[in-house]
Amino acid sequence: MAEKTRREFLKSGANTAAALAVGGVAGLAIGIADRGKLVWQLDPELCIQCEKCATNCVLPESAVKCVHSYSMCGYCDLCSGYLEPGAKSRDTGAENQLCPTGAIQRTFIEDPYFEYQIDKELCIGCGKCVKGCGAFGNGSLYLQVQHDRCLNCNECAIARACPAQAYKRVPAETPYILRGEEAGRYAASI
Amino acid sequence: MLMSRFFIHNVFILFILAHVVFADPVQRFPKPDFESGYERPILQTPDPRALTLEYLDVFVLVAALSLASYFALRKRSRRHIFVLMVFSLIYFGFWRKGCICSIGSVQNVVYALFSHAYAIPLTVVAFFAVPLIFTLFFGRTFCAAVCPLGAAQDVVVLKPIALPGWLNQMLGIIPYLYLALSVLFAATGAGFLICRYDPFVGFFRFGASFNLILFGAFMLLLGTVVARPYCRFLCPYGVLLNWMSRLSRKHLSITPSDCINCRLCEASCPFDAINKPVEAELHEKREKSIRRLSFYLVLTPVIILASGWGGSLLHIPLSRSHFSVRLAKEIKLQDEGKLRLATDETDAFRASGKSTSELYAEARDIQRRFKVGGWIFGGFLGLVFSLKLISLSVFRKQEIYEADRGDCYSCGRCFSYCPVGKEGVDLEKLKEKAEDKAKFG
Amino acid sequence: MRQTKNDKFLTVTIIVLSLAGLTYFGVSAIQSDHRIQRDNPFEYNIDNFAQSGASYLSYEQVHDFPLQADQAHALGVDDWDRIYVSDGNKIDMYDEQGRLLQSATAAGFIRALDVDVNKNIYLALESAVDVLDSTFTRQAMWPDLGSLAFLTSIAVGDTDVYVADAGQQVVWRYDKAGHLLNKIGEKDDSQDVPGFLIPSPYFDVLIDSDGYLWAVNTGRHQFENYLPDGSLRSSWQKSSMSIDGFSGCCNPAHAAMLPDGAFVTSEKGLLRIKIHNAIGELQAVVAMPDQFDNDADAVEVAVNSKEQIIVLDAKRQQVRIFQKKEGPT
Amino acid sequence: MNDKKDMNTRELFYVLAKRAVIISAIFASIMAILLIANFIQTQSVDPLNSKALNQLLQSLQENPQDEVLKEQIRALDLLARKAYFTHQWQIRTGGLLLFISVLVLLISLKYISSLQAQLPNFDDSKKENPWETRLLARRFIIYAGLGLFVLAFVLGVFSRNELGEPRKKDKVTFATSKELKENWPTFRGPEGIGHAYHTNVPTTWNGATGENITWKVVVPKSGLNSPIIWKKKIYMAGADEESREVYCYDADSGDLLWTKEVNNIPGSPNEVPDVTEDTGYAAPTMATDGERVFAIYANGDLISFDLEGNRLWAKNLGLPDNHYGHSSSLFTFKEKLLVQYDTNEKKQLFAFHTVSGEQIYATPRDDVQISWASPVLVNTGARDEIILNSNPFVISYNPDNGQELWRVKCMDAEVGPSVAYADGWIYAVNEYAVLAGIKLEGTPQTVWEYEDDLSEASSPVATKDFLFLASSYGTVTCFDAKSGEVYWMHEYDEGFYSSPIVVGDKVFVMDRDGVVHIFKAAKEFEAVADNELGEKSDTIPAFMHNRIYIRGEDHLFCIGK
Repeated sequence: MAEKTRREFLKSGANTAAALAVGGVAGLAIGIADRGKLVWQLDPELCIQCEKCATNCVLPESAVKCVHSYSMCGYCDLCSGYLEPGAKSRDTGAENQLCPTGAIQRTFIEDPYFEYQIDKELCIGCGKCVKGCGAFGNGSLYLQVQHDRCLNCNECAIARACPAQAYKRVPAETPYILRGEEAGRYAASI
Repeated sequence: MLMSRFFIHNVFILFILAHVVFADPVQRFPKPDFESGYERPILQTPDPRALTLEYLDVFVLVAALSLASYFALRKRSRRHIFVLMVFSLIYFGFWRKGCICSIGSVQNVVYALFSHAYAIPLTVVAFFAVPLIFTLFFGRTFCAAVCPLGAAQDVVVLKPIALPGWLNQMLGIIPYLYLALSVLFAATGAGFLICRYDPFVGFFRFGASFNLILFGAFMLLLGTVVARPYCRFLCPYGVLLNWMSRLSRKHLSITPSDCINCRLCEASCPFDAINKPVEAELHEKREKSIRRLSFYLVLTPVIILASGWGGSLLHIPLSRSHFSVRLAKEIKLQDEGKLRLATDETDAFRASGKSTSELYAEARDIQRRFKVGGWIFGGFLGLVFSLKLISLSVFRKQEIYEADRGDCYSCGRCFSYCPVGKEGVDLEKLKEKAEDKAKFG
Repeated sequence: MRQTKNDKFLTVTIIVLSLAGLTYFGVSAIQSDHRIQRDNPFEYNIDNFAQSGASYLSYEQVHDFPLQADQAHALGVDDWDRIYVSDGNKIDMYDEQGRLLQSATAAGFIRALDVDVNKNIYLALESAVDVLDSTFTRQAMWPDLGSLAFLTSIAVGDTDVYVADAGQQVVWRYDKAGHLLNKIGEKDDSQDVPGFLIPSPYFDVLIDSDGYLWAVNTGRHQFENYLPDGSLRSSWQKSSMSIDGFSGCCNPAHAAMLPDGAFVTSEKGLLRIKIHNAIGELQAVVAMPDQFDNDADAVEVAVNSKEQIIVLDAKRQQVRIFQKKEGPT
Repeated sequence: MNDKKDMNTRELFYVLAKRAVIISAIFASIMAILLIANFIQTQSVDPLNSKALNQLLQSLQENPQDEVLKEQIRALDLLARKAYFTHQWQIRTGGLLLFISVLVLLISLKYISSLQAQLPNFDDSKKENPWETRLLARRFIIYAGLGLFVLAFVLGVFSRNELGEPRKKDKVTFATSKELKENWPTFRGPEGIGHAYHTNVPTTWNGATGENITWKVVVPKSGLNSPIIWKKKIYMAGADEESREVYCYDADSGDLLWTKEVNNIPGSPNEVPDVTEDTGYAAPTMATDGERVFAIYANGDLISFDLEGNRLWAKNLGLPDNHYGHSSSLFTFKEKLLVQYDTNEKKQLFAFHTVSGEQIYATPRDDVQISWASPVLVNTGARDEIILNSNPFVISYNPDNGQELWRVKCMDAEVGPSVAYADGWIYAVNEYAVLAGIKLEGTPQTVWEYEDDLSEASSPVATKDFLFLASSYGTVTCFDAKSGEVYWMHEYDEGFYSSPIVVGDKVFVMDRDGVVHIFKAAKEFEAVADNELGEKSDTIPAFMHNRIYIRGEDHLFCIGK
């Protein structure tokens, strides 16, 4: 009987100690924890348009897509994000289009302005237009993780493959790293 | 029109002032005037899943754990556990795509403790700690019906075979190795190994790399004959759960009252987690047993030191898994002319304008961390091996059929085999058992 | 429920399969450790264009000197070949060898500058013009052009001062006393004025030897020549990714003029400096893209009395001086 | 009755389940195979980057007006895109179908096995003996542990740390100044001041007849750099327009111990630098710190090897804009490699870490003109100084941090000769400038100047009392080192590019024809001997092992026993 009580006592002591250990680790973690949520995002300033966003996402169709900052766009006729570098004419013919999936739509607004819109259904996030726009234009086209598609994996497969280490975890309240006037949307809330 | 532009311009200046950054002039350059009254479209930025839903996940976790514990300890119903398990598989697996799960959360916690740059979300801490706490009270009910990885394997168990005891014991070491390695990687910032090689997450998401799908398919196929291979021989979180479960206040028992040693449950556990009665007699001289045990006890510090040293030896090959170390290596080889090709990584680095000495310093610091971590990693494994040897040298008498507190997943399969009721042997039930066939295996 | 009959066979099979799997994943893991440069199937390749035109290269760099300026932006050369470089709010004057002669501070970020024959320095700030005399003391501060203005260039003639405003896409004409005379370049179909199309903050103005204004309509890749009253005299236009034209959305980013009326042009995107004659034909290439850093911005250019091309390379924090190669090219 | 009906339904369900198993298994396998095939297909053909399409686009570049071609491209592009999106759809649908069929298969199998469930049979013969199990388990765990340990050991011991061990500044080993003086580590000998400490050397030889020539070997690639020697090894560089090499010779036998190609250097330009006959592609002399050797070439390639020829690091300093070709030799100081890198674009004194190649400092020298002289180390007793000769300043730097210590304005034109040093005095010279005697004590300043028979390439050499200057006109002048008074002037037939070296009480100087003139270092001119090499040479002889090593136009000569 005495032995049994002693064992019981030891056991309950060990149990308490384990509970304290778990609680301690959890407490330490809570001490540095964020009440919010973190999501993956690509910093366009670091992006080198290597195409790995298009091929390294766990989804068969990448969660990274091109976005367009309309406030930065020059609405050019000769758009280096839309047209092949050597394009001889500026029409929408496939031979002139830079985008491999034809995801950029070109609409005439008024002379000499054209609007460029990304069809997200078609965009695969390869970043070819981003490079073109960044080289010659204002850099209004850039890549961003689309959070309606992103599964927010604990270890993002693209982040691991990113040669420029441009991916980081950002708070879910400001889930995009935007350019131009659109960036003000978050700036105002900070 | 003019007004709106004026406004925008000012918003910009405000933005720049607020950030005090040297903004690219392009960023704040005014846009063209449109005479046709063209309105600029608004950039669509779909929001991520709401934070409240993340807290809902924690709530579901707690609720599922409570139910699982209730079903296993009170209700003693495999059927209920099974239904809850399927729910968890659908919710945490296919709905939440297996991310974040408690298994992976170990790394988040370690990473947060070792890296100042990472603020771990509270929900992740909950996913790490809550199952451990529940296990401390009720045993591994998390494994039984909450973990989506366990559930995915549990539903494919068809014709489980018993593995030889020694193999079971030996493979049981792997989770310790995996846990130690994952913690080392997370602590040094080299990545999340557990997530990287999670075999089932590819199915949950309907997408992963080819190799990962292959690995997952292999694990599931294997799982039809070797029940829950991941849980038993890989799962690093299972190590922690095992420890907690051994110390748990309450635990599932095969029989609701006293065991009558009827042997009916003997082969009911597909996970070899039922301790069978063992005769008290020794097969060798008592002195020999004691000598062996003391030998292992004395050897323990030696083993720990030796394997600690072995672990520290590994710091160079292991550190190569870290991005910066690899990059530093490539930059160095390039500078030495041994690597002719530039990679995207080296190009990106050279364009970043960071100095090589900075990179080398960072890489060396990571190598140093791996060295210190290697000692701890090796020492831990040495301790695990020693304790395993010691536990295999201690002989304890066992009189009844009993679930192994560490290894039992509280799945409740054994319940239906036990003819004993709460009030002792139930002859009616015994008869029923003999005639009827178990439905949930 | 447990089957034990074929256990042994199964066990062996499982072990063999597991080992095979382990080897496979081990091998693929080791293979992935050796990183090789993969082809990027979506590569945006302009190397061909970057290399074209080497045969026209007939200038060489003869001198350079370093600047201690991390915000170098505007460049100017006076008739005595002294070089003016802005650094944020600061304006520095150097001799040809790069010795710092004098400095002064302006009232704001200097976006462009020009120096007249009396050594007065006209500084275009964000939305106003600041005038310093030859002793670097402020003479006048012209009225602000408002928050919509975004000045990018200034050209000072004998009587007129032209200021390019990329924000409002016009050129302002002032007299030397700072009186605003008129604005030039608003779209006017009746006078065939196409209107400036300035998609990015690069918009340069020049004054030719006859005193007429040349403005670079970057969005149209066009050089336009205006009478003081704002009517279009002439223009020429060249859009092309290849060497003989201007590439991308808006180029040339900067321009300067040689005494014979030829244009020295500096482009962004494909960083190159070329010389086009007065009617737009390519005459020479001064510098090719490989002579600039990869991620540099378009460089500001100026011409001195020896017809050397002065280049402000902000990325390298240098002033670089190019000169026509001697002998047959 | 009821039971019977129950049985029948059961059997019916059993059969149904069995069929469901077969059908779903077949369906699942087909789906799996299709998915794998789809995967392999996209691995081999990328619809978004099709070769055919790229070819068509290429040909459109050549015929931009071809409308038919355009139509073809558009059609093919549409097809490719359709293929791509069909593929995406196939993956999604196939995956879902596979999942459903596996689900059906599982449920049916479970159902069947639940019908077949049996009571356990107790076959005690197969029961494991717990005792034996433990024995085996212990054994295998020990094996596994040892196996892991061996694996870790092998992996750990055999993996090289590419980054090198952490650099500890005080741990870098290099030769002491005493060791350096026992060898011939740089241009113009130890410290670069033209003093040889091995004085017992032959004074007569003839390269043509072989008199007193121990050995003579052909050097593969030419170079105007002079041999440097560490212990028993001689190092030289050679280069032509296409390639660059480093040679290591055995001092006793003249055997070529190793040759190393200098290639694969990041940033190394494809362009061939401008050089003249007087410099060539490998004019600068190498340097060694007793552990490593260093070489630099006309295209800016800088490379380091250990003494056995293992490459340590390399970099390119940028193609020098140098109208004669880069010729300043290298110099080592403690753990630093000093490079005077004067180009028309930029003049700099670099210090690189000898072990890692990392830049330690780069001191701009923008207020001087490009120079072809080499650094000289001066120890004034109080401190070490590195002295560079250039137009218009002779500048002294602290070799530890690259800070300027002092400067004297005395030079002009395109400076070739390096300075001489002895007894607290610096002597700088250049043709079309002056010969300046600079006293270092206090504020360094020019004490005397001399303006005739100046040298354009040959550097002067000084002793405590004398200063010797050889010119390209063939004159050798001896001055009083402290006053600048001319003691004597002797005229030879051929001019000098090579520099005089003081060897004990004698001075050796080689003219452009390869004739080494030996005379006494004395107030009066006293010729000792004139020895022909048998070929032209402009390099500096090296004095060691009681021998003289001279690199001629084509050969390396070893003179002496």
